[in-house]
Amino acid sequence: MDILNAGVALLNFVVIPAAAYGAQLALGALGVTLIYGILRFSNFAHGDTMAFGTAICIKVTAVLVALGISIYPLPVALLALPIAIVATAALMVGTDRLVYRFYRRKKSDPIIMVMASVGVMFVMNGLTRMFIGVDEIRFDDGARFVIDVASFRAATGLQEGLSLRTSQLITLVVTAIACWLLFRFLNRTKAGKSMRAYSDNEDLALLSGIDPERVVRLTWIIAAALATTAGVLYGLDKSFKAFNYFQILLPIFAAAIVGGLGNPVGAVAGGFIVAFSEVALTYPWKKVAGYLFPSWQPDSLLQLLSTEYKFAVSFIILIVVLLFRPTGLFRGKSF
Amino acid sequence: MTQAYLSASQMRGGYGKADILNDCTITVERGQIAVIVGPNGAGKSTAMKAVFGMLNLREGAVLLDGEDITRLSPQERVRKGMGFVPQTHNIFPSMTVEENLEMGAFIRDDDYRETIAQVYELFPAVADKRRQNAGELSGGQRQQVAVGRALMTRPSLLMLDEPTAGVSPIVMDELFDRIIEIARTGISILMVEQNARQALEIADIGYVLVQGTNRYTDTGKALMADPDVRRTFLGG
Amino acid sequence: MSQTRQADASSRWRAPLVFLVILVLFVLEGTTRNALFSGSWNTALGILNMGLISAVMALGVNMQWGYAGLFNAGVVGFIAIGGVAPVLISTKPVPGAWAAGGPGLILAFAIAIATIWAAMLAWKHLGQRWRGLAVAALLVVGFVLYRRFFDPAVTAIEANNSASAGNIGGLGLPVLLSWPVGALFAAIAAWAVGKVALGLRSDYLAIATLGIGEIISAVMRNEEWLARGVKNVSGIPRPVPYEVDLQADPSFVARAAEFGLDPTTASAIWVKLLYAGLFTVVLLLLILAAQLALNSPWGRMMRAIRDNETAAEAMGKNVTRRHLQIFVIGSAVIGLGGAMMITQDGLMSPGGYAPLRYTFLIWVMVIVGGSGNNWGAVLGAILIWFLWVKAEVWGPELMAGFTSLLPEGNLSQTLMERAPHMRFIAMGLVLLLVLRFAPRGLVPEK
Amino acid sequence: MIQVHDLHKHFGGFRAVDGASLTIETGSITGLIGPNGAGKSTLFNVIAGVLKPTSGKVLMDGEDISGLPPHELFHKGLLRTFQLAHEFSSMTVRENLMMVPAQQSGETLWNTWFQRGRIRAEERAIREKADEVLDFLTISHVADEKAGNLSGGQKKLLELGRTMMVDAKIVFLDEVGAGVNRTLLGTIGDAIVRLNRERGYTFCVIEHDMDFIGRLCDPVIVMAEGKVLAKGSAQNIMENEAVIEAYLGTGLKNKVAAEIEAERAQGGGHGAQPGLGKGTGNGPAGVPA
Amino acid sequence: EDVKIGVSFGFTGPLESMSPNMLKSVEMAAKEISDSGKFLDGSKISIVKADSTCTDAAAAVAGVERLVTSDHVKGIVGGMCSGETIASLEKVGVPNGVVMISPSATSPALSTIDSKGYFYRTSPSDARQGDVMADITLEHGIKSVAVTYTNNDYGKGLADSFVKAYEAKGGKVTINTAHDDGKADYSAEVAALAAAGGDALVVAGYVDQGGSGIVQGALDTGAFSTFVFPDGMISQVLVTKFGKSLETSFGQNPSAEGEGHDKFMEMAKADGFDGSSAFAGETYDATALIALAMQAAKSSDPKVYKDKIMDIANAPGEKIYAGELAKGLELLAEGKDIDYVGATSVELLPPGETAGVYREVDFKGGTMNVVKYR
Ligand SMILES: Nc1ncnc2c1ncn2[C@@H]1O[C@H](COP(=O)(O)OP(=O)(O)OP(=O)(O)O)[C@@H](O)[C@H]1O
Ligand SMILES: Nc1ncnc2c1ncn2[C@@H]1O[C@H](COP(=O)(O)OP(=O)(O)OP(=O)(O)O)[C@@H](O)[C@H]1O
Ligand SMILES: CC(C)C[C@H](N)C(=O)O
Ligand SMILES: [Mg+2]
Ligand SMILES: [Mg+2]
Repeated sequence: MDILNAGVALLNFVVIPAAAYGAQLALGALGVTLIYGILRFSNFAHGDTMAFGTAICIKVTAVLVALGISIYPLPVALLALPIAIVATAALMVGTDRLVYRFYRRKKSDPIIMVMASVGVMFVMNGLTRMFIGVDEIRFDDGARFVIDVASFRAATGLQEGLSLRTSQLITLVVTAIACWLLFRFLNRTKAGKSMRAYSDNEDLALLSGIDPERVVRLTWIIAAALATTAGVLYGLDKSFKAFNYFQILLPIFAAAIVGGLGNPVGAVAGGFIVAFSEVALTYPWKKVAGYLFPSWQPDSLLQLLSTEYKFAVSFIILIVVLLFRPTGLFRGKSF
Repeated sequence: MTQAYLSASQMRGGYGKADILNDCTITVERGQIAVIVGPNGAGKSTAMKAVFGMLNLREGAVLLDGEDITRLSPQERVRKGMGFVPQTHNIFPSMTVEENLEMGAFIRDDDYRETIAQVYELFPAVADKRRQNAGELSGGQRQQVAVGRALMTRPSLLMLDEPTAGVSPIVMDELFDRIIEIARTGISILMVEQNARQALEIADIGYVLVQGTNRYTDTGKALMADPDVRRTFLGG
Repeated sequence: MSQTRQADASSRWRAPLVFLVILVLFVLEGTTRNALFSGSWNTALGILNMGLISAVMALGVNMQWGYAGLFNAGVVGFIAIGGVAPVLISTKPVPGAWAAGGPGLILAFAIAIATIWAAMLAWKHLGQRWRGLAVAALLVVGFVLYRRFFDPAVTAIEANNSASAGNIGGLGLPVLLSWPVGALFAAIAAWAVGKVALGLRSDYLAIATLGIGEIISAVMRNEEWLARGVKNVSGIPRPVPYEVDLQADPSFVARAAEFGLDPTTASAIWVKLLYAGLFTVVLLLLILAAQLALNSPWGRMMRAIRDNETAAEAMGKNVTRRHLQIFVIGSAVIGLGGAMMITQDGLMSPGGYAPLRYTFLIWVMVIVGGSGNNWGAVLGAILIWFLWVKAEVWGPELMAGFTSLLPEGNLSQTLMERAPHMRFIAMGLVLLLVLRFAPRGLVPEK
Repeated sequence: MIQVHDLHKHFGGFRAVDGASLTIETGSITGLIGPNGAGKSTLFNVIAGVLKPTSGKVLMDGEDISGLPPHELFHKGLLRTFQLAHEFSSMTVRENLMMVPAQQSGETLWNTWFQRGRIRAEERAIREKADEVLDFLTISHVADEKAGNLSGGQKKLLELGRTMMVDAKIVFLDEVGAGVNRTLLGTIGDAIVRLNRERGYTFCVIEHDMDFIGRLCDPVIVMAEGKVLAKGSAQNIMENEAVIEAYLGTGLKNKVAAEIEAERAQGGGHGAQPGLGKGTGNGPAGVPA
Repeated sequence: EDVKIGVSFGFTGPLESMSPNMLKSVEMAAKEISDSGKFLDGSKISIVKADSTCTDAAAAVAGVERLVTSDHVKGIVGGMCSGETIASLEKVGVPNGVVMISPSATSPALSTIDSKGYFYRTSPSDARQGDVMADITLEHGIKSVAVTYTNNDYGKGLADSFVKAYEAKGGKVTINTAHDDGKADYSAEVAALAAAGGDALVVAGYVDQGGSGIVQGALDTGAFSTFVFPDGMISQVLVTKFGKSLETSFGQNPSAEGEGHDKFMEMAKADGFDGSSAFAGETYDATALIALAMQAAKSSDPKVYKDKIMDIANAPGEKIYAGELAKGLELLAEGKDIDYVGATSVELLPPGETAGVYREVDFKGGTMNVVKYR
């Protein structure tokens, strides 16, 4: 029984939350990694792209809800998502026209692109807030729980409870589907391969008859789709707040790097590594130890590091990984 | 005489203000092998790039099969049937050998598996590595992949910039044999070579380029026979 | 080829031109009063001073990136470390703090250093099979021992008068001394960081340093014994007189009157001028040293390393050591800037060390200025800082202009309410425009 | 003298160098040939410290140098060129050469501030030296061009030029000839011989141009599939059946041999440079005077 | 005369969602004063804004610098966050002799700064709230708590003073740990708090920042069901967000009962914003104090009116509640003394901060109910 309790406690406080968070990071990191891999720069505007996509999704959701549409127990936002993706993709492609294409044509140093993306970040940051304001917005109108603590306790008679939110489940499922689609696309389809070819050797891609502008457009569209999906899932799970989407950029970058920049598998793995290291390494083992060894009641929390340093922990892991694998776990690129 | 298949005439242009090419003319008939030789830095690669549309020409025109393609972008020229292997950076390093070849067939909609098999037959060393990333290959193996990629296009004009640099003698022989064979099927071939004597040996026409201008133009055999050309450009 | 030549030809005029533009902007800010400029020399000088400090930081980043291609995204961390120096050097000692935990702290740090040293020795000299285990064991034992002394010492120090102190306090020395010390702190940190992370390639190094920057600022926020953490240290001594003292000084008031200024304004301007003088001297010395180094074989070697590490290594250049050298020096300069900033602010508030404001903004300065070019970095820094501050005013003005075109109503009202966010848009637009019209920076590298 | 003992270098499961043992005698110009992918460049990279060996040892004059970083090897007098040119692309061609000499006092920060005079004098000497090398390589007209803008062959020359900036003990040349004009390659060959004779440089040369190998190298080592296949004089090697089958082939021999015969019949007035004028592939190569 | 008053709040940055309502408060007060027609012989108040960003001291100083030296404001409502407030006070306010009244900077450090009489605040120092919170918690029969605080001088100071008081009174703190605002995810924090356990969770954070994230996580995972909320958390938003889940939770925030407060809530409602949002009342009072002091001194010169602030804020005199600024101005014009009560029962203790009246609230029945004042 106590072993079960310990397991449930771990599942409830470590495994499920970290998995959901990891999936959110993974989706974000996929977008970052795709742009890095194919367009060769770290896109600092990605967090704000996520925010923008989510903002659109929220507005559309509001309209749908006003029309009386509901897909309970799923949130209506899922229906609005495709529209938000289209809008965000249009914005991204437009931004590329206005901003990035110029530097690409000039074959500028990647750092110039990075700085341009900082500029885009500032602008989008402002635009999103203009558009939807700075307040926290909840737009999850679906059922909140698949399993909630009280009913779990009642059903099992365990002391520890277990909860699984609908948003967490959706996040995991959608992430899995998105990854599968993306991998298939990149490795099996001609368009996907042409993207990889372009990322490898732009001039040679040209010589093979690949239209670079098409590849770029495709990249932005996919990145926009990933960003919007990631942003909406994150927003459903937590809540929408423009400011937070800038903050999530750092763990996203960390995830993309741990896995190996430019490598989609790495991005996904990286997302989970960052999430699990944040949660698991700062977890106090006192309670679990209490269940496992009832006779031992430790005074201290049995916590490796306090949560103030959780971010530090994930970065330390990152550095250690990089020391042994200088281009990430799954061999990323470095331009 | 009928119009040459490729005719790039009086090309002038370069990378910036200074002109690398000065009144440089290159023509290839259908099914012919044309070879450009010349000292390092003469502008051979530049001329190839100019023909392929990767350089802005200040003067001159490029005609393919009578059609003026001077203003077309490289990828449009690919669709017109031109294939090109650059001198350097001529593979996709993080794609597998097989994917490199597939990329060569990017514009083809038909079944290209047979062509792939032919390429592997030509370069058995590379066939063993088909699942390996091309970036991990040795210098000569890369070169073989690069040529293989261009062959995949099934071009009507194949342009090769030093295809034999770094390949072993046995492979070079194979390669030249193969090039002759290709030319016999009616495909025009334009190549730059530093292994000049072997190349001129099989060339229908040879160009000696010096400082961006045509210095000598003649059949391969004739150039080989010219002692001046031999001494100053072909290494004796 | 000719592109670079063109750049060469125009670059002779680029720097003076940009300088002139900046000068005009500052004069406008100082004299003209309208929707865009404040017409106050006080604000103009205030912006200039922070601009000069940013220029010092940008120089440091430029050394790392522009000379050696090292992507340090942990700038904020080194600024923070440099900022500790004024607190530790110049604030008054906290009575009882040393007695409470000083020896414990020293012992703990000695243990920490000994542990790491022992672990490194073990890693080097033990066989493949055992070293992993041995090092892990050493580290665990060392960590436990370290906490054994560290924790009580910290608790004691933090308990000591926690409302207004709670830290180990300073030495009460002149604050100017803290500038080189700040540089030294940052250099030491950079040395440790560099030893670990410099093997990494560009973007990987960037994210590692980004993490290290975050870790450093997390330490600053959470280790109260050091500099009060989030409780902030205020009232850090100054190298220049206080305005209120000047206002109370009759001879100063008389002087001010000669210039037709009221004592308040005069004192504020005078103090800022003194700061500006100090900062300018530091900046010029740094540029001189940097230029001399850059235009010598040392600079050539660094450029070679930046271009192609493998080849430089094969040509006998010890790339790792050179990277470490420039990383340490660059970080020291950044740390110096951090110390200068805290001295000017008179306040240490670690909650403010946000990567957006420090790391990225400084990077923007370097790139906009023209990486690899010292003058570019300096001019870029002053210009961008000017714009960053003015964007606060210009953004909403822009919005006001826009809404005035709209009919009165809900929309224009909401937009006006959200106008402060135009600050970001304005800043972003300015950045994009500069990058568009000077893609290699305002003053490109030759 | 470089001695390689049972050297292995594996990439994952693939054995790029698979137990190679060989010796490069001091004062020799040793040729290293073999089919594409034989492991020649990999062997170079291991010797030059770019790759760590999986197992085995490299000795230089009896001292174990396996695993030493390249910059230390440089200071021991071991230089190398890269098969794919590694120029410093945003520096001028002259600067590419000037950065090479070791122990420049201007490379110490302190001196750049307080020893300006000494640096200036040193720079003048290094610059002269660099210009000499550029002249020799026929690329002095691009001395102030960015090295990244050079043609493929010019980059190769620059690569070689760097090794001429210092007094080396042993130089590893990885296909300097590929992409270099044959006339110029002849001159380079002369230079190698001169450096070898006059300054006592030891060379180890990878090359696919058998004329070049034949003219310069003794002995020649043949690698195949990561192992040493044969070793001997150039002439022996070219007659070795195994080598012909694995590497040289016979195709061109027939074609070109016929042509050469024809030339001989004509009286061939262009035999000024013996060895280089001979047929490709299997002609016995003369050693230049 | 057009009397300019500066406002320095974090309109962008981590508290950007808190500032708009505070600004509305200022505007409401300013309008009330201007419309009364009695302020300094019919003078009007106009507002000039500066964005302090809340975190970036340098930007805040630059902003306030502009307010003072360029716009020549006569007084400043702000700063908003303690760190930034200290910086602008020391670098601009004191040297230039401009009065700053902060509605929300609550760090105890501000009590000891030598402000030469130029700094006041309408919110109490956090030193006191910890004490009050400890009492309330113990009265609810809660003997052990976990504490989490927002990692800044406010959260840290408050948590520390609470822990000290609570333990002194016999309670047990299982864990006292920070959370950083604006983080992407709080699973780690919730897990740690849950593992440490306790009868209740004290959340010394901001309701629209990490504080809510923590509460959400704790509720979802069933880690805690009872929460103790200090001022940064008490807000209608909390009820909207968590509604019935807070049945057993409680908290307190500085807020006076009575007429003034009710009146302010009404006015805010009429003006279209939520008067109970954090520091809205305090902001109103800060603005009013500046105007009233000017009126009392018959001068808008900060060097003159600064000495009147304590007088008008404290007894003796007629009590002036929120919405009665016209009356206050009139009385002062007549030379009578007033005792400004305002929206938050302002009572200034030396060196110029409110003593702090706190109201205890609970959330029974899915609404926020005031239990009592103390
Ligand atoms: N990083 C790597 N990963 C996997 N295999 C590699 C790697 N580098 C080289 N190889 C393989 O090792 C073998 C030897 O390569 P190497 O470059 O040494 O050949 P080489 O003898 O120099 O050939 P060439 O004459 O074509 O230059 C090749 O088959 C190559 O595919
Ligand atoms: N990207 C470039 N920018 C500027 N100049 C260039 C560029 N590429 C080549 N050049 C210059 O143009 C000239 C001709 O170069 P090109 O590459 O055409 O020579 P090449 O005849 O192919 O020589 P090689 O046999 O060595 O390959 C050279 O002098 C070179 O310096
Ligand atoms: C706006 C407030 C919540 C600020 C907080 N009281 C502080 O002192 O920083
Ligand atoms: Mg070429
Ligand atoms: Mg090789």
